[in-house]
This record gives sequence, C-alpha cells and structure tokens, in this order.
Amino acid sequence: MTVLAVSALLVLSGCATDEPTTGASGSPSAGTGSGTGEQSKFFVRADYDKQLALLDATPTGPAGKPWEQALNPEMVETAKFKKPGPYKICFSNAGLNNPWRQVGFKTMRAEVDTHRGRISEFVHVDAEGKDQKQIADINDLLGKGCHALIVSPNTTATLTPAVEAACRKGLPVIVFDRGVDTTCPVTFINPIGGYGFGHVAAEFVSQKMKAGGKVLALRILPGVDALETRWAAAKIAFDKAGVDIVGVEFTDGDPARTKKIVNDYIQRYGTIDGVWMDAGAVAGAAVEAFEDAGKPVPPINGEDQLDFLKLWKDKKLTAIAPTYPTYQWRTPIIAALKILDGEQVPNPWKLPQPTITRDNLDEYVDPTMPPLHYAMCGCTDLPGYPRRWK
Amino acid sequence: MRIARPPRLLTFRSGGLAPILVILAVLLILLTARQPDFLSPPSLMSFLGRSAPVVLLAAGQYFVIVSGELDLSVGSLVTAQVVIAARLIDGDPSAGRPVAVLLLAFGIAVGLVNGLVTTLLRVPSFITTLGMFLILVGAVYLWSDGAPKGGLSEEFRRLGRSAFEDLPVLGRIPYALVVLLAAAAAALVLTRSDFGRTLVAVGGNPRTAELSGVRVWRAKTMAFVLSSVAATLAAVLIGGYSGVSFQAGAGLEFGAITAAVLGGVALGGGRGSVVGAMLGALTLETLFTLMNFYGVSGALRPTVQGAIILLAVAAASFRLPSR
Amino acid sequence: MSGLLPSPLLALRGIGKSFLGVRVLDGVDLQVRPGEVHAVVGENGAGKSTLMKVVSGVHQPDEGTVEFAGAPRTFRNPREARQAGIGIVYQELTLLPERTVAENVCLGREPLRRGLVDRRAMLSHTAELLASVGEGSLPPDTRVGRLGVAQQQVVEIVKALALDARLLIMDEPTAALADHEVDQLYALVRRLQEHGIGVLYVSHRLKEVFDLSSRITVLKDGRAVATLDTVDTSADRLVRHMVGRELSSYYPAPAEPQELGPVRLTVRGGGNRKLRGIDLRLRAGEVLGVGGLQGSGRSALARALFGAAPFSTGRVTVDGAPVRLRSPRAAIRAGIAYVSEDRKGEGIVAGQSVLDNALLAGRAVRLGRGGRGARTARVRELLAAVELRAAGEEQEIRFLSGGNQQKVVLARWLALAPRILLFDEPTRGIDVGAKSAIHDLVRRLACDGAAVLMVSSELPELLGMSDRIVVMRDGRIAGELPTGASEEDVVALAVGTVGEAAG
Amino acid sequence: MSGALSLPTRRTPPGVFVALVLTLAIGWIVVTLDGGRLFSVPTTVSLLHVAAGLGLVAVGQTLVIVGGSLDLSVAFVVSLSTLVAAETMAGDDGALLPAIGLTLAVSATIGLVNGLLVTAARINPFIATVGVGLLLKGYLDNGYDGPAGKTAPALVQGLGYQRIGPVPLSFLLLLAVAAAAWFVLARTRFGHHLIAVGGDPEVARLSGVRGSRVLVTAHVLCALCAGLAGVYLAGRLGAGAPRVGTEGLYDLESIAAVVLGGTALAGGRGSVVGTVGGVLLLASMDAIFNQLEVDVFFKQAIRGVIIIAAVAVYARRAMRKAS
Repeated sequence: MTVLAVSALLVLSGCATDEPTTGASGSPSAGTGSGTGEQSKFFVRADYDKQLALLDATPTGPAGKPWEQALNPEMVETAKFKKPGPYKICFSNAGLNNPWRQVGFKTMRAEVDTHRGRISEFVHVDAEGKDQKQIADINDLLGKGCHALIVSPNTTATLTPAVEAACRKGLPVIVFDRGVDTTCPVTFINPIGGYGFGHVAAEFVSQKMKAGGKVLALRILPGVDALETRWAAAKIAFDKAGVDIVGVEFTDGDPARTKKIVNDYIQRYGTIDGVWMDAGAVAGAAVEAFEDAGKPVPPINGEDQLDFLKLWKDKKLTAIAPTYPTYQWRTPIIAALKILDGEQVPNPWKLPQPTITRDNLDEYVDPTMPPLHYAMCGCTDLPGYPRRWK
Repeated sequence: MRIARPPRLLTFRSGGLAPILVILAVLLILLTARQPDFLSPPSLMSFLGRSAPVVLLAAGQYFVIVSGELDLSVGSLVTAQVVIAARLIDGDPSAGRPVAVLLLAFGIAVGLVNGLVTTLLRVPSFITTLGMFLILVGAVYLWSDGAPKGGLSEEFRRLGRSAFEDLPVLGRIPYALVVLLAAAAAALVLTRSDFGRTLVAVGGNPRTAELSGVRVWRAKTMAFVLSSVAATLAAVLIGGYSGVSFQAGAGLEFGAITAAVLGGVALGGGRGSVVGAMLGALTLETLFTLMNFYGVSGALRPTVQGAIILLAVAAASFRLPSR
Repeated sequence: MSGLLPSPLLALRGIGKSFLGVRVLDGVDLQVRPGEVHAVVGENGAGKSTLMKVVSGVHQPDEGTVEFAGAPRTFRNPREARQAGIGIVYQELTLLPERTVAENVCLGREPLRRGLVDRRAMLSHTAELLASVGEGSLPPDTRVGRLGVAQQQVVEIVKALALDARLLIMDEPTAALADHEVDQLYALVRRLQEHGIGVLYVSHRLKEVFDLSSRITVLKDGRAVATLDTVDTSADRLVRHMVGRELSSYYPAPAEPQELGPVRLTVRGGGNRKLRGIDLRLRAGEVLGVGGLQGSGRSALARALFGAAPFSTGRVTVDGAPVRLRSPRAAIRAGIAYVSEDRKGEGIVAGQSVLDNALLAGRAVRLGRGGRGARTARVRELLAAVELRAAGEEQEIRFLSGGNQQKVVLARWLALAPRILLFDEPTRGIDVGAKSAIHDLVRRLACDGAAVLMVSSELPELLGMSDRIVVMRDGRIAGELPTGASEEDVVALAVGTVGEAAG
Repeated sequence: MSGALSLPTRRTPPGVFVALVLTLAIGWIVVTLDGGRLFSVPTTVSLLHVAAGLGLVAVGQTLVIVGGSLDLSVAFVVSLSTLVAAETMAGDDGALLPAIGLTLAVSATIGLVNGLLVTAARINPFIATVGVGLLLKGYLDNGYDGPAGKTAPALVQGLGYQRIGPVPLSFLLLLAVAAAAWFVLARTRFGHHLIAVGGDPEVARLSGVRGSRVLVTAHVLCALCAGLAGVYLAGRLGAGAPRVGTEGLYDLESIAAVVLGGTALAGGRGSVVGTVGGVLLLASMDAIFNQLEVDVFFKQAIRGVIIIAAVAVYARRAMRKAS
C-alpha cells in the first residue's frame, strides 16, 4: 500500500515532465542527496545553457497562440507522409492520474474536436505510468492501422526501442512532453523545460528576499528527472545570489507533510526569508504554514494552478508562477495534421514557456474554475470551455 | 505446568508498554538535544495537534488488529472522505455540519462492508481491505476525474487548523488535540468495557469466544466500524489542517499498522493495548520531526525510517512472547 | 523381565530445570532399561511434561546429565534426540491436518531418492509401520484432517516410531482414546517391548500405569520422590506419594431417587449429520453419563444440545418450554452450559488473564441480575469456591495447570447459574487431585438442582459419577443403563455385542 | 501475519482457471461487439508479457506465503535488479552472464535479510519486508532520477522481445520457473518442510524441521524470483528502471495473484499452478479493459471487487467442504 501511494505520488506530484537529462544514464555515484551543498549529480550543463538561452528567445508563429508558436524553429520536410484524410490518430499516453495530465488531455480532446471533419477516429491508450505497459500499448497500436502516432513517453530511455519500432513502421511519430533517445520521430514537441522553470523561480525568490537570507526549498519527490532539473537550475541561481539554503525537503506532494516541515523549519530558524518549490502542488499549504505560525509569507513561487493564483491574489503575496504549460497538449494534434498534409513542421518544436507575474496575474485568475485547474491551458477558445475542464 | 510469573512480565500482558516508552523517550531526548524549545508548551501543543490524526488512526487500527484482523483501507478512506467533503462543501460555510454527518455515515458504511465481508463471507481481512483500498481510490479518482474538485470552507477546516487561543501556561490548545484526547479517553473506556475485553478474546481464540456465546462476526465488524470512524475523524482533522488533496491519506494505513506494532500490539490478535498503539503513532511522528530538525537528506529518509522501524520492532519483539 | 538387569538405555542424573526463576525440575534421577515400560506419574505441575521435553531435546537441562545408550548426550533440539533414537508422542496431537498420513509420519525425515522425496518409499514405509502396529487398514495417503482422533493418535505413535526409535516417550497417550482403543494401545506397547524398545510412559490413569509398567517413578513438585517396582506397590500407596495424602472415596455418592427434581431437558427425535433419532430426558439433580466409542456421537450429542453443531431435526424443550438451540448463544440463553473436551482449542483464551477468561461468557451474554460490578464479584467468589491455584486473577491462564484452567472454565459457566450443564471429558489430562475436586463439584451442582450431562471415555469415571448412563453407537442411543452397571455392560452396548437395550 | 488471516481459503486450482476461461470468453464477446480484437497477435503478446513479469514475482511470493510469511519488498527488489543488471551490462553482450549473476546475488542477499529479520529477529513479516522495502526505496530515490544503464542487446532481443509464435520467451521462462517451484514444493524435503512450517511452526519444530532455515530459504527464493523478473524487465525496457517495480505494483499484484490462485494467506497450503492462473486472470482483465479503453480508475475499482469476490468464492467452497 505504501507502494501504491508512492507510485500514485509520482504522477500526483503534479510534476510536469520535460526533456531527458542525459544525467539519467550517468552512473549513480553513491552521492548524498541533493541540497547538501554540492551540485545535484543529475545536472547537465549543456541542457542548462540551452534552456536559459531559450528563455530570452522570441517565438515565431501566430500571436496569442503560443501552442502554435516555436522558439528558433528548424523546419523539416514531411511530404512523404502526405495522405488524404480523414485520419485515424492514435495516442499512447504515459498516464492520466495527475491534475496536469488531466487538464492537458482534456485540452487535447477538445483540440481533436475542433478538427472533427479531418480526424475520423482518435484512439487513446493510457499506460498508467507503467513503462512496460506503454511498450505493450505502442506495440498494440501498431496493429490498429493508425495514420499518425502521438507518444507521450513515461520515461525516456526505456521507451526509445518501442518508439523506434513505431518509426520503422513508416507512420509519422510525434513525441511530446518527455523525449526519447532517438531522432526517428518526425518532431519532438515540448516547452523550454525544467532548468528554465527552476531558474526563473529561484531568480525571483533570491532577488525579492534580503541578501544572504534563509531559503527553504520544498520538493515533491526525489529521483524524477523533470524535478531534478528544476532543482539543479535553482541551486545555481541561489548559489550565485549567495543565499543560505537552510533545507531541501521532500513533501511527497502531501500538504499535511508540507505544513509540518515548514512549521519545523520556522521553529528551528525563527524566520524563513524565501521559499522555492519545484512544483505548485503544495504551494498553498506552505503559505498556510506561515499564516498559522503568525509569520509573514516570504517571497515564494508556485505554478499556474488556480488555487495558488487565487491565494496569491487574495493574500497579495510576493510571488511568481513559472509554468510548464498544458497547452502543449494541443500542439501534437496540430502537428499531426500538418504532417499528414505534408506541411513542414519545426523539429524540435520548442514552445514558449510563459511566466505568471504580478503584472499579468489577473489575466489568469478565474474564480469559477476548479482549484487544481492549470491556468496556462490555452483552452479558453476551445469547444466546451469551461464546462469540460470543471 | 504451573509457573508463577514474576511481576516484570505483567507489564507485557497489558500490551508491553515498556519498549515503546523507552524508544519514545530516546527520540525525545535526541530531539530536545537538537531543538531545546521543542518541549516548550507552544511547540509541543502544535506538535500534538498535528499528530492527532495519525494517533487516531492507530487507535482505530488497534481494535481491528487485536480482534485478529487488519485494516489496509483506512488511508484510502481518509483520502476519499477529504475529497468527498471538499466537493460537497465547495466552500459553502453552511454545508459543514450536514456533510460531516454524511461523512460519518459513509465511514460507518465502509467499516460495515469491511467487517461483514471479512466475517460472513470469510474473506481474509488483508484481501477485503486491500480490495476496499483499490475500490475507494479508484472510485474517488473516477468521481472527480483525476483532480479533487471544490474546496473546504474555513468553518469546516477550523477543527483541524485552529485552537483555543491565549490560555494560561499552555498558551494555545489545538482543537485537534482536544478531539484526540476525547477520542483517546473514549477508546480507553471502550477497551476496558465488556466489548473491549470480549474483542481481545475474539482475537485470542475465536472458537472459545464463539462457544462462550460471543457473536464473533459482530465483534469483529464493530472493530472495523471503529477503525473507519477513526479514519473519518482523522480525515476531518487532516482536511482541516492542510486542505484537499489526493495525498491526504496516502500511506496512512501503513503508518497506523506500524504504529500499533511498535506499540506492542501483536498482528494476529489477542495482545496489546490501545495506549501502546497511540504511543507508537506518536513515536513515528516524533521520528519524522526529528528528521526535520536534523535535516536528514530527504531522499535518504525512507532508509532511515525503515532502519529505525526495523530496529524498534526487533527490540520490542525480543522481549515480547513470540507472536 | 525386570529380573535380569541389562545396562540402562536411558539414565538421567540430577536433572534440574528452571523457568523464569521458578524451579520446575530439581535433581531428578531416572533410568529406563531396554524393553522396559517405565511409568512417570505425578500431579500436573509436578514436572512430568518438562522432564519429557528435556529427554526429547525440546528443553535443555540447567544441570544434571542425560545418558543415552551408555553415552552422555546433550540434545540441542528434538531433531538430535530423534536421530539418537528417541521418539516422543505428545499429549496434544502434533499433526498437520492438511497433509497426508505418510507426509506427517515422514515429516522431518522424508526418504530421498536422487535428492528428491521418494513418494513411493514414503507410502510403503508408512504402510509397513502401520501394519507393524496392527493398523494396516489405515491408508497412508489420506489427509490426516479426515481421520478420527483415535486414528490420529495411532498416526502420532507411528510417527514417533518411524525413525526406528529405541526409546519411546508417551505423554498421556490415551488422553484421546476410548477404553477399547486403549486395549489396542496396550497391545501396541507390548509389541514395542518385544522389540526391546524402552518406553517412558506418562499417564494420569493409574489403571494403565499398573497394567503396562514394570517400574513407576513418582514426581512431586519437580523432585523424583520415589521409584517403585509396579508388582509390589498399590494404587493407594502411589497416590499417597503423589499427593501426599490418602485418597478418600474416589467418587461422590450418586443422587438418591427422591433427590431427583422435575424434567429439565427433553429431546424428541433429535438428529443431524452425526446423530439420528435421539430421544432424551434429563432431570434436575441427576448426572446423566454418556458413554460410547470415539466417533459414536457422544460428543456430537453434547455439541448438538449446546447449539455448536445443532440438531437439524427433532424437538427440544427446556423446563417444558420448546427451545430452538441454533447457536451456543441461544443455548446459553436457554440456561445451558458446555465444557468442551478440547480445553486448549475451545475452552480458554490462552493470552488473557484468569479473570477475563472467567468473565468471558458473562460479558458476552448478559443474563440480567446486577451490572459489571456484581458480575465480577460473583466470578471472584466462584474462583475462590473452586479453589483455583494461580498467581493472581491477572495471571495469564496459559500459565496454569490443566486442572486449574478447567476450574476457571467452570467458574465462567457457574457465573451464569446454568440449569443444564454439558461436560465433555471434564477431567481429560487432569491430575488425580484436581480430578476428584472437579468430580465433587459436578455432583454438588447436581445436588443444587442443575441437570448434568457428562460425556466420558473413562469407564470408572462414567460408572462412578453417573446416576444413569446412555451409551451411544453410530450416532444413535444404543441403550441406557442404571447406576451400578458394570464396565462390561457399557462396552457391550458400545461395541454392539448386545442388541438395542430398552431405554 | 498468518495469525491475522486465520479464516480459511481453500486450494482449488481449477477454480481460478474456470474464472480465467469465463473472463476471456465474456471479454472476447464484449471486445468484439466493441469492434476490437482480443486475440490479435499483438494483444496476445502484450498479455503474455505482462503475465511474465508479474508471474515471476508471484511464483516467488507463493513460496513465502505457503510458508506462512509474506514479502512486500519485492517491488523494490524488482526495480533494483533492473538497475543492477542494466548498469553491469552497460550495453555489452560480453557482460551478460556476469551481470545476471550479480543481479541474482544481490536479490538473494535481500531475500536473506528479509528471512533473517522474520526468523532470527522475529519481526512480523509484514513489518519486516515493508521496512526493507523502505531501505531500498531510499537508495533508489537517492541514486536515480530515471532509467539508467543499458541492457545487453542480446538480452533485449532474447528475453525482451523474442517470441515463438505469439508466445514470448519470457512467458516460457515463467512456465519453467513455475514448474520448478511446483516441483520444489511437491518433491523436495525443503518443499515438504516449508508447507509444514506454514501449516504449524510448532508441529514442524517438534518433528525436527529446522523452521528458521526453511523460511529463510523461502525468502531467498522469493527474492531470486523478483530478481529474475528484474532481469526480464531490464531486457524488456532496454535499461534499468528505478520505479518499474513500484509502478507495476508488483508487491500487491503478486499477492493478489497468489490469493486468486487459491493459496491460503495463512500458509500451509498452496498451489503454484493456481498462482499462474491468477496471474493470467489479472493479465487478461488488463488486456480486455485496455481494448475497451476503460478508464484506469474504474479498472482499479473493478479489480478490487473481483479480488474480494474470488476469495469469497473459495471461502464459500471451503465452508461447504467443512460442514
């Protein structure tokens, strides 16, 4: 049952995922966990630099439609995939049991509905966060005569062989969110990524707090590539700013656990000057902990989940919300159709990764939406909004 | 043969409190060594307050375990209750009471199902409650497709979050702690009552109990209901303390069972005390706090936790008569 | 054969053993010669079982030496003792009901062929052993769970012999046996003697001791107080050694006819899976003995009356009013109490205190009259009344002797002031002293107006205690005998050499 | 543990197979009506692959459960062994055998620890193995942020993907291991002693069976099976996956399979054949739900119901036999 809990956590942690850290395949030098001073052993300088550069890049593509935009795109030919419609599009999904993926998938379905005429059938298989099942699923889908295959891999290395097998079948393969260790897919779609996320948040927190102040880093789970990159980037930013990281704790995405931890740290250090989070899931709980302790809430970051945004607005927090936008779930469908039309598509397709600040906060706060809805869903113009996302 | 037993062993008959007390004491000493003001009223109060839910669950688990069964469904029940409450209340202050009643009803229902399936259908409780675990988690996710909806009203949350403020000496007493003390007292009375003693007999030797006119199925079902009610209470407190989340109850069943075993309650039934179980839970919570204060690296925590639990249980089980 | 003295097979010298600081054995000397049956007697708690466990390697002595086959030995576990050639038949059956006879008999030393268990050899070997003890009819591949207690006892003995033992320890081997089955056992033991196997024989049944043994060692409070040649000793003398007092009239006087009260219980055409056409009348003040062979339905009768294995047909009345005894609970509410033959499995809650055990029924079935306080007080009186010997009411019952455990069970029922008591083997495995105490108690209950039904496989007890005896056979009442009947009469009815007697 | 689960469940290997056939039949009809194909080659292959992974673990689990114990650490053992295997191979066929050897050695060691904790330290198996699980979890969390190492191509092509008709090599491996386990239980002294220990430890002891040794061996074998499953998964995934075990819920699923197979959780009675049946049943349910694109949460709830129902059926038969 603990195991059930743990595995649920992985997905529940609301952690979005991004491109693989090659650190994954590096040997697990029996390092002491992150946050004990030295840089996370999962850090990869090249990826880090690339992502930070992208943060400042200006997207090309239709304005106001970030899910169709791309950052310094390199287009690839897709003429050989040109086919007459309507199409059967198949989607092998890593999993569905966390709010981020829930919102994303609803958005994807809505996107599909906008192309009713052209997409005759949309087959979705849920791997329940199991590599083994996803391998089987992909293998399964290959027997179903799909015109295009969309894959959101559960993990990178382990899904690579299956994806390669799919490519060999000659049908266009589109990978998004987490990547694979092969170039065979037509395109790989995802936003900037974890280093960007972690960096933005850390910069903000360290700037808003007093120099050399105490920072508490709250993380969801250890050992998840997506989250490790966020922390790695944050660490660099904090070290540069010369702040004192008093603790790096894992909350398991459990608000109760979070409050207990924050509570103990407040007691131990008197004051905490800044809080950094690798995901928004428990930001609310962290804020509450300060309130319950009768302390002012220090500079803090969350994510674009509405419960945090509301809290931010109501309590006038000093906060920021980097995002890992759920609108990226629209793009694969769009890409698939482009490809089947033989149009060029960017590869890799890097989507912009906006940040919610005090200035644009009001655009995203919508009290009518459920607390765990992701504001950056780019779904307001889609059929069935808002009912479908409630 | 007749063996007049030295009094030393008598403590073990009442559930073997000696080992758990020692372990708890050691942890507290380590804790105060690092954080001298931990035992100061305000911090102690908030510690006890936030530990209340787990202690409640351990108490509930005691009744099930001592009757010779096991309840793996409490964690999922807590989650379910919190999610249900959030969706039904959805921020509406007035909805608090009726919903609370409904939760209680739901909890009792779950307990009844667990108990009756285990006793009347003769399904080992490990399987029954494991199945219930899967059912509850599945159903709750299904019902709220993947993300909790609505939210708890401040009124509803007060019980778990607020306290009697500015009192003499103690300063503040969390409502949760008051709830806990009340529940603990009730549990203690219950264990000394005819039902409580009969329940131990049922766990110790169901056949004898049956032939002495005990309705075994009834006693065990009652135990499951008590466990579920405890879970419901815990859910209200947890929801109050930290709001809605699918994580609300994750892993709590394991916590509760470990706590009970730490506290000298023998899996298999017939031995142990509810006080022991509750002390066990307190010990676990102390352990977590200890790791916070010592800043044990997060990723290594499971290792530390596992090691300490194994040591503690081993230490305890060496002194206890074999299970 | 005790004439010529071959060197002893087993020689214990100054054996001492303590548990939790309590001295259980103290300087025990004892010798067993090859082919000798050496009986060990003594009250429960005298240390018999412990002594046996020392010999069989379950316990290790704190002091003293164990000499086996001329060489000093220290057995660290039962396995070593076995390999040395010491087999043991335990008081409680140590068989796995889920496994076959062969698997049980060979457990721990399965015959191998090329490293694998040789099933064929296992079966044939077991079959031989069974044949050698005259039980060839018993198929070695049946699940033990399907066998009756008596057959299981045989399997138990065969199991002990399986690794050609030179010394066989028998601890209350007849506890589970009916008298005619005991004769089989006698034959078996004699056959063992002929093979030169020494037997260490522990029993409460003095008759057996005198029938079988050539020498008797008496244990008292952990000491060997005397070793006597059976031929020149008497039961009284033995008992005097054991309990340190004359044993007055073994059984209390039966009830005078005029003492018998109204009819308490009637059964008309009672039947179920194990019983057929049971007609029975039980009067206040009488002790109705129920005899018969193992599996004849005598226990089934008691269990049916208690609702543990209810009648599926027939009518039952208590004090003239019809009752439906569907469950023990129902029976208890109707004023019926039941003392099971399986004390360990059905009588006590080993892990609970004396008091909890005594209060169990009262707590479960609240029969009016006073609250918890009153109930507890009453139970305390009763515990005193039955002269319980325990370290205190908080002591766990498992630490009490069989006799004292039985007294607690009795107190539990007396607390409910039952009008009808059903006893199944009330004195099984209980030492002479406690035995007569319980007999007196049973009689006293009858005199106080209770109706008593007592199942017993021990003929002297059956004849001595009963005002009336019904004998069961094949689930029916084979016949009824008045007080003063002889053992022969009972056996005749039980084995069916005489037709259905009137009654 | 066994004590806690004293209520009877009866060994009836056919039972589970009847259920299996029915499930497949009904599933086939529904899927066909839904316009899908249940027995298409890819689907069958996937089904058998799922069965192979779970099956290897479940067969090992059967052994410990028959011995009256339990192993809840298997999920982590599986994850760890995929890593040990993949990292030792580092994509080199030459390192294949040494890697497999090392993997099995590691898992065997873990099994040994489990066994010793249960026997020597007399810790209840439930607590002991969960504790060990925590130890491993800590190591994995701390050491890995995702898949690591690279499995030898030979293993990937072989155990990972090679199949004879629709039957994957891995499934044949499962059958082989199951056959071996059956043989061990039926025809070796160890097997007989294990069943005896599970049935009644005291009886076994008095019969000269070295209970502890037997139980430890069982735990080692169980861990070895988990290790083997790890090797297979490493082949299947092409790399070591630190969460594959927990994601697959191999601990609870394996126990569920064993129980579905009619093995008594109380020990002393078990059927490896039944376990394989149980595994196939779970796998086919998976496949069917998959074809119907059933919501995963709904699926989970259904699973809970089915497991309880199945065991209830066994219990029913047991009662009929008994009465």
